[in-house]
Amino acid sequence: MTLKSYTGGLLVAMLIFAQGAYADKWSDQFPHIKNTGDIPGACSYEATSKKDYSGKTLTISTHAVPVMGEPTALHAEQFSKLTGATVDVVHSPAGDLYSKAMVPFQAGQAPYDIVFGFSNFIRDWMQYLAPVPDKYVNMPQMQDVTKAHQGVASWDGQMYQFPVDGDRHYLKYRKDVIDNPEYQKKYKADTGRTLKVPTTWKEYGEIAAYFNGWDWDNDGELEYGSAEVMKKDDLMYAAFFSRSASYSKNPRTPGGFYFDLETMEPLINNPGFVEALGDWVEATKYVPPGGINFGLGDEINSFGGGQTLFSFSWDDAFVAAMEDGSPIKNKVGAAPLPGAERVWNREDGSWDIGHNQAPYIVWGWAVGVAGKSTNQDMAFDYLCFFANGANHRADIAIGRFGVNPFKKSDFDPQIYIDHQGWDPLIAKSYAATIVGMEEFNTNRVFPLRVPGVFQFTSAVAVGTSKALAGQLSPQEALDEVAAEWNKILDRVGKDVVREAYAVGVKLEDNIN
Amino acid sequence: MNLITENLCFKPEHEYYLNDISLEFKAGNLYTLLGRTLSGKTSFLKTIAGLQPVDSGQITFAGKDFNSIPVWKRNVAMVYQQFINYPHLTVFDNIAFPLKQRKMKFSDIQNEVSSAIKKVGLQGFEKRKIQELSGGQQQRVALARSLAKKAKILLLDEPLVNLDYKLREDLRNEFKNIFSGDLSSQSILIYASTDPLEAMQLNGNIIVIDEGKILQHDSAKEVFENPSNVRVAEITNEPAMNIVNGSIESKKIILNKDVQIDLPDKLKTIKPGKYFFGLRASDIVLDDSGFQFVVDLAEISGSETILHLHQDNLKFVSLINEVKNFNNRDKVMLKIMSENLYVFNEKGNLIFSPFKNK
Amino acid sequence: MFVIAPFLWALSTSFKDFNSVTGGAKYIPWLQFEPSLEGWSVLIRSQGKGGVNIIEPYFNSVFVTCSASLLSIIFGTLAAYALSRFTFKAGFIKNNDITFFFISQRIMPPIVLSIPFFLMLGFLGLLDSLLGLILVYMVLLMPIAVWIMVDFFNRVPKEIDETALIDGCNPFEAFFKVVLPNSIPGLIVAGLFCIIFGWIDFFFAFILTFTKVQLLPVAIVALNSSVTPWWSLSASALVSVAPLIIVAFIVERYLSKGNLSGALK
Amino acid sequence: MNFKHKFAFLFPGLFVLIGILIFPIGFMIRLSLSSWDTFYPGLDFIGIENYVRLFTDDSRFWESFFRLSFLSVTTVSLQYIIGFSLALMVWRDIIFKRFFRVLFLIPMMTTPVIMTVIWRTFFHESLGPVNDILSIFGIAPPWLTNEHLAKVTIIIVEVWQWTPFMFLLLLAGLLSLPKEPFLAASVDGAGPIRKFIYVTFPLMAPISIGAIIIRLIEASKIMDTVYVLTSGGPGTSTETSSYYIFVKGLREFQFGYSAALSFTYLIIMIISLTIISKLLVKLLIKK
Repeated sequence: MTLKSYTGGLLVAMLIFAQGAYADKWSDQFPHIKNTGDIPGACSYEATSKKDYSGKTLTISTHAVPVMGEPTALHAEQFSKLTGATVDVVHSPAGDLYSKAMVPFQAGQAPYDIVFGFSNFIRDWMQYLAPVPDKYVNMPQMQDVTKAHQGVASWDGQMYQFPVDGDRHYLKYRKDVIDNPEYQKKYKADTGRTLKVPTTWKEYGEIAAYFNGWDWDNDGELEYGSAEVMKKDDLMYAAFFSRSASYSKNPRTPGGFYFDLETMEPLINNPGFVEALGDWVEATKYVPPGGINFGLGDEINSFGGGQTLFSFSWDDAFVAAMEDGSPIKNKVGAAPLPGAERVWNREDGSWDIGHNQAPYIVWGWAVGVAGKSTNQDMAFDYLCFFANGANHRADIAIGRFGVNPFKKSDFDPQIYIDHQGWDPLIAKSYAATIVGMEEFNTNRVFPLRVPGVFQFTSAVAVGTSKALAGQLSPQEALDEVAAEWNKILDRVGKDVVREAYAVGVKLEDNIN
Repeated sequence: MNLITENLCFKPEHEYYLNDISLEFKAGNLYTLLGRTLSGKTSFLKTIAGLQPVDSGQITFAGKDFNSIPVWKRNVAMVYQQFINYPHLTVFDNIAFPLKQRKMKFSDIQNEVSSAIKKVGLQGFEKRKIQELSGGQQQRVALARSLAKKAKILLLDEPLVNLDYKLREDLRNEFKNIFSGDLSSQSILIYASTDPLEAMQLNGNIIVIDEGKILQHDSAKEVFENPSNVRVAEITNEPAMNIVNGSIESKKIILNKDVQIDLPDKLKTIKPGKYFFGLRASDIVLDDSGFQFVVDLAEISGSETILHLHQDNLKFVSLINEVKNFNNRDKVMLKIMSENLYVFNEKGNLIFSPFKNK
Repeated sequence: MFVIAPFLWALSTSFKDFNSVTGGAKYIPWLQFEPSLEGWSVLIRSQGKGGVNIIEPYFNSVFVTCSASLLSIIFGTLAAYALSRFTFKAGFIKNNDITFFFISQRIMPPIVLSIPFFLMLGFLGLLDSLLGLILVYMVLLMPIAVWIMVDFFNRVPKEIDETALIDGCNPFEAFFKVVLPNSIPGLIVAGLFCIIFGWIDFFFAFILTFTKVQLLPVAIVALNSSVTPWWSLSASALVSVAPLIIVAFIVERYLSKGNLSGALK
Repeated sequence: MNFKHKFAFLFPGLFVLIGILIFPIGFMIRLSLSSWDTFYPGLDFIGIENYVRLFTDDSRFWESFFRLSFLSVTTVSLQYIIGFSLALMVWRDIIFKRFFRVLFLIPMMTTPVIMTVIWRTFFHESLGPVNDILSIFGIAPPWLTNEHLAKVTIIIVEVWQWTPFMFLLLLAGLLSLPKEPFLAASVDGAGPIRKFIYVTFPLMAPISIGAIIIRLIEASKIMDTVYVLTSGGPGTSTETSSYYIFVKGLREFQFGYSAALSFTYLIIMIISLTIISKLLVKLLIKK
């Protein structure tokens, strides 16, 4: 964060939270929380400072800086100052986090007390993780976490990952274009349709294609339709599931989105998914040059840098766009993922006509404490401190931290208006979008969390990228994925996968 | 202090390097090991030095079993045809190296080295690095090092072959002095060479070796005059002796259908039949009364001309003691000095030498 | 131009920030974009402020690379000398096969060895230690040392060693007093290759260390976040290549003096 | 020479190497006969099941292997040609000779993982300089997103990184050539091209073979470049063997299977490299 935004933030904070910020001894010592000062709680600065871990060493494996890596290191430094513990942090690229922890796990070692990863690692990792003790599960800080994110961090009711971040996919769009009356008129005239925030993927495609390849914001550079994660790595399949959810998640047919829970038949090649992949192949025509090789970083740079009209994955691109200094600050909007005008009904084997929308509560950052760690108390205290009220509030304001809202209290639009200078309308739509999908929507899709999850998702990535590259048709590509999934099922064991998948299906079918 | 080898054999792959070599070297003598390239000379020297193993056979030196003594304890010296010195050391250090290795006192080393340097005429070069010397000088250093050691056995493997002509002549003359003067009656000197002339000049014992086998071991004079077989005759002459497969029939020597010469009186005792005839290149002379040959190639070397000739299937090399220009395909008349003919039987062994029967 | 273009690009990028990167390709600071020292400052800031500490990894890298290279050179040179000068035969295995065995260690993709190495070092208690990395790097580097030195020794006349033996040295003395002093160019070349290949390894350094020991490439890759900060990555890439440019000059010096001639043929 | 001392020279290195490697290699073979994966880490025994799968049901591995062969042969040939030309160029006296020699060496000394990230930004289709400059000519090749161009890009990066290696070996070779054959050729009136064909090239043949073999060994491990530039995409069009083994092993954690892949790969590589080197010897030296 630059000095300028500190002062800016400080001024705002002085005005609004005058009493809170004033004379708080912790914010003097830790400028990171200047906006709010210490917020009381079981893991607040005040509470943490009473613990003494001097002489002990805490080791943490986390992501590369800055995303999640920087807050990890920052809070480690603070934690160390407060408790006297030595904290060693090691950073790795996202793709390597899994193996960095898994190799020692499988070899029976616990070199790290705390391992950062993604929420869909839970099934593979949990046998090596220590469950979150009740003490933390029951504290108010945890009760503030949305139900969806408590679910994501838990396995069949037992919490294994400590919630520090919230993730979901939603639609980001350029408000200055969609709401621009001139463009609305022009679009109507050219296409006969209304320019509005898309509610189906078809509309998304039509609008993106229309605004592709010309300079619609008059900055001298060409702009494009959509920025999406299409690079064949560990993230692209998530984008695909976002696009498929509305076509295949039918509230009338519970019992599985990825597989039919009863037969464990892969559903990945049913017409719903094929339709979505067809849309996606179409999308390669309205992404920026090289867009088919975009990773998440590229997506963020592209949308956050004002290059595209739409984007629909994690929060980061939105936060980047709304940060101070961004050329498109307050020119973007958030909305639920587009839906579909029909959804596949696998029981009837036919399409159910009618608008269907299904949010994808995608996996995100998750963190656990190694079961073999000898410092479990300290580790949980650190995580609790990481996510305490003051830190969390400060972290979500910094785009590069990659820490996103996951607490009910985060969905007060006033926070963003006051602390981050967001346009009130944008802040409200943002908060409403998120709270809507996490607290109220009942047709949600959760990430696949089964043993060998990487094999399944990697098969999806291979198949879909073949389709995007034009090597195979969508149907062929997904048939290939389904065949591969069946092989993995045979290898890993159908019953094992079913047992694990049932846990996720319970979340999706809203059974508690 | 004699060096005796008995039945040395070494056959690493398919060919013999050493084939049943039994020899005796007497202290105070010079032996010239004469053979073509790859005939086993170097192998033999390395075996004596202990650098090369043998499959079977025994080496005894001064009554002691030499086989079991490793090379670094044998006290031999060797000079290679390549100019082998220690490139990282100065001339002085090079020569002093073996002496230091023996833990000799430094003052003694200095004396020995300077006397060796004097012998090879390298005074003033002590501080030089090896790369700063010419080839001849480098070989002098190598020689000086082997002299300074005062080894009981001194092995020289074609030490002059890589030098140019003039230098070779000079150094060879010096060698003679060095060896005859200094090398005491205690040492054995074995000198390997491909050059018969050099062997004759050194005038020691000549051991003719070919394909790892000893063909003849005699004094220089004896080897020259009475080569024991065809191969020796070829090896010990430069250019090689002409060997022709012919026959003696009714008082004539028939070399081919045209070249037939009267049987000299000396040879009358030999029965008619098939033989190999040996004729030195210098015994084929230009003479109008001779036979007509076609010149294939004429080389002029110093004051001599070497002619490669043919007549039908007969090929000769002739050495003419004057410089004359010939063109290829010229026709020349040649006379064969039949009284100097050697006669070998069908197995190639000498049955008549012009010298023996003179 | 082709050689240097990426470096110039990296140099230019290292002075950019988010906005100047996302605004399309720009090259010249001040003229086309406002230079920022953000990229470079990451390298010296503390971890808590989003920096990466590269000082300690730098020294670790230098230490591990140099030690592993040195050990590889020592063992590799001895073995290479044996393979070049003596004949070995055990059944159908001969010198060339042994040489190939050494060199073939480089055929193995690192991934093959990562898990077994991990278990082995774990058993020996050498995970996350400099010594463990040195052991592993020896496997990577010894083949290079053997390859270069066998080649080198094959070109040094064996008569030099023979002369040393005749002059009263046993094979060890001959090697140390005569062969080694004359092999310095070869040793330097082999050493440089070892240093280069050790320096640029990422994979083993990544898998086999946790928190105590970090090597430079691992520390730098910690900047390769899901949102890649092009600027700091560029800066650190430049920093990591800097010491090897000195190495490049040493190589060149030997090339020009012709000392390398015998060393690599 | 043959002394018992020879063992004292060879064995330290040999045994250190074997000592460090015997466990990993033995373990790898054992691992390849097990079904060790994420969920069941352990050395059970499933016989040759993994190998059966590999030979009957894994076209992706074989495709990646042939792709690897194509990529490594192409890059190594290019490296050889370019490296040789550069070496010839700075062999003679040109201005700034020493500067160029140093310059040409530097790419080899960069860590591939890091440098490839720079390359990715370099080829970035909307933010990188390559297409920015090419846009002057009105073209914007999809460097990383077209099946074929992505291979080209990988080849470019590999050539950039490793040509210096070839260059160094060949330059050193050139500098050590004897002068006599060149003088002789000049006396015979041979021009530069004939001199190259009849003198330089044959003299360089043994060095060339060594350099090519070593580079083939190294090139066959090509992984970092693929991982960072394209992750094997688009589709599977840039997947190479080691990248595929990496994915199976450290991504999907099918250790048993990836060990079987590795072992098979190792055997194939050793056999094919032996054949290639024999062929090269025949091709370059016998002629």
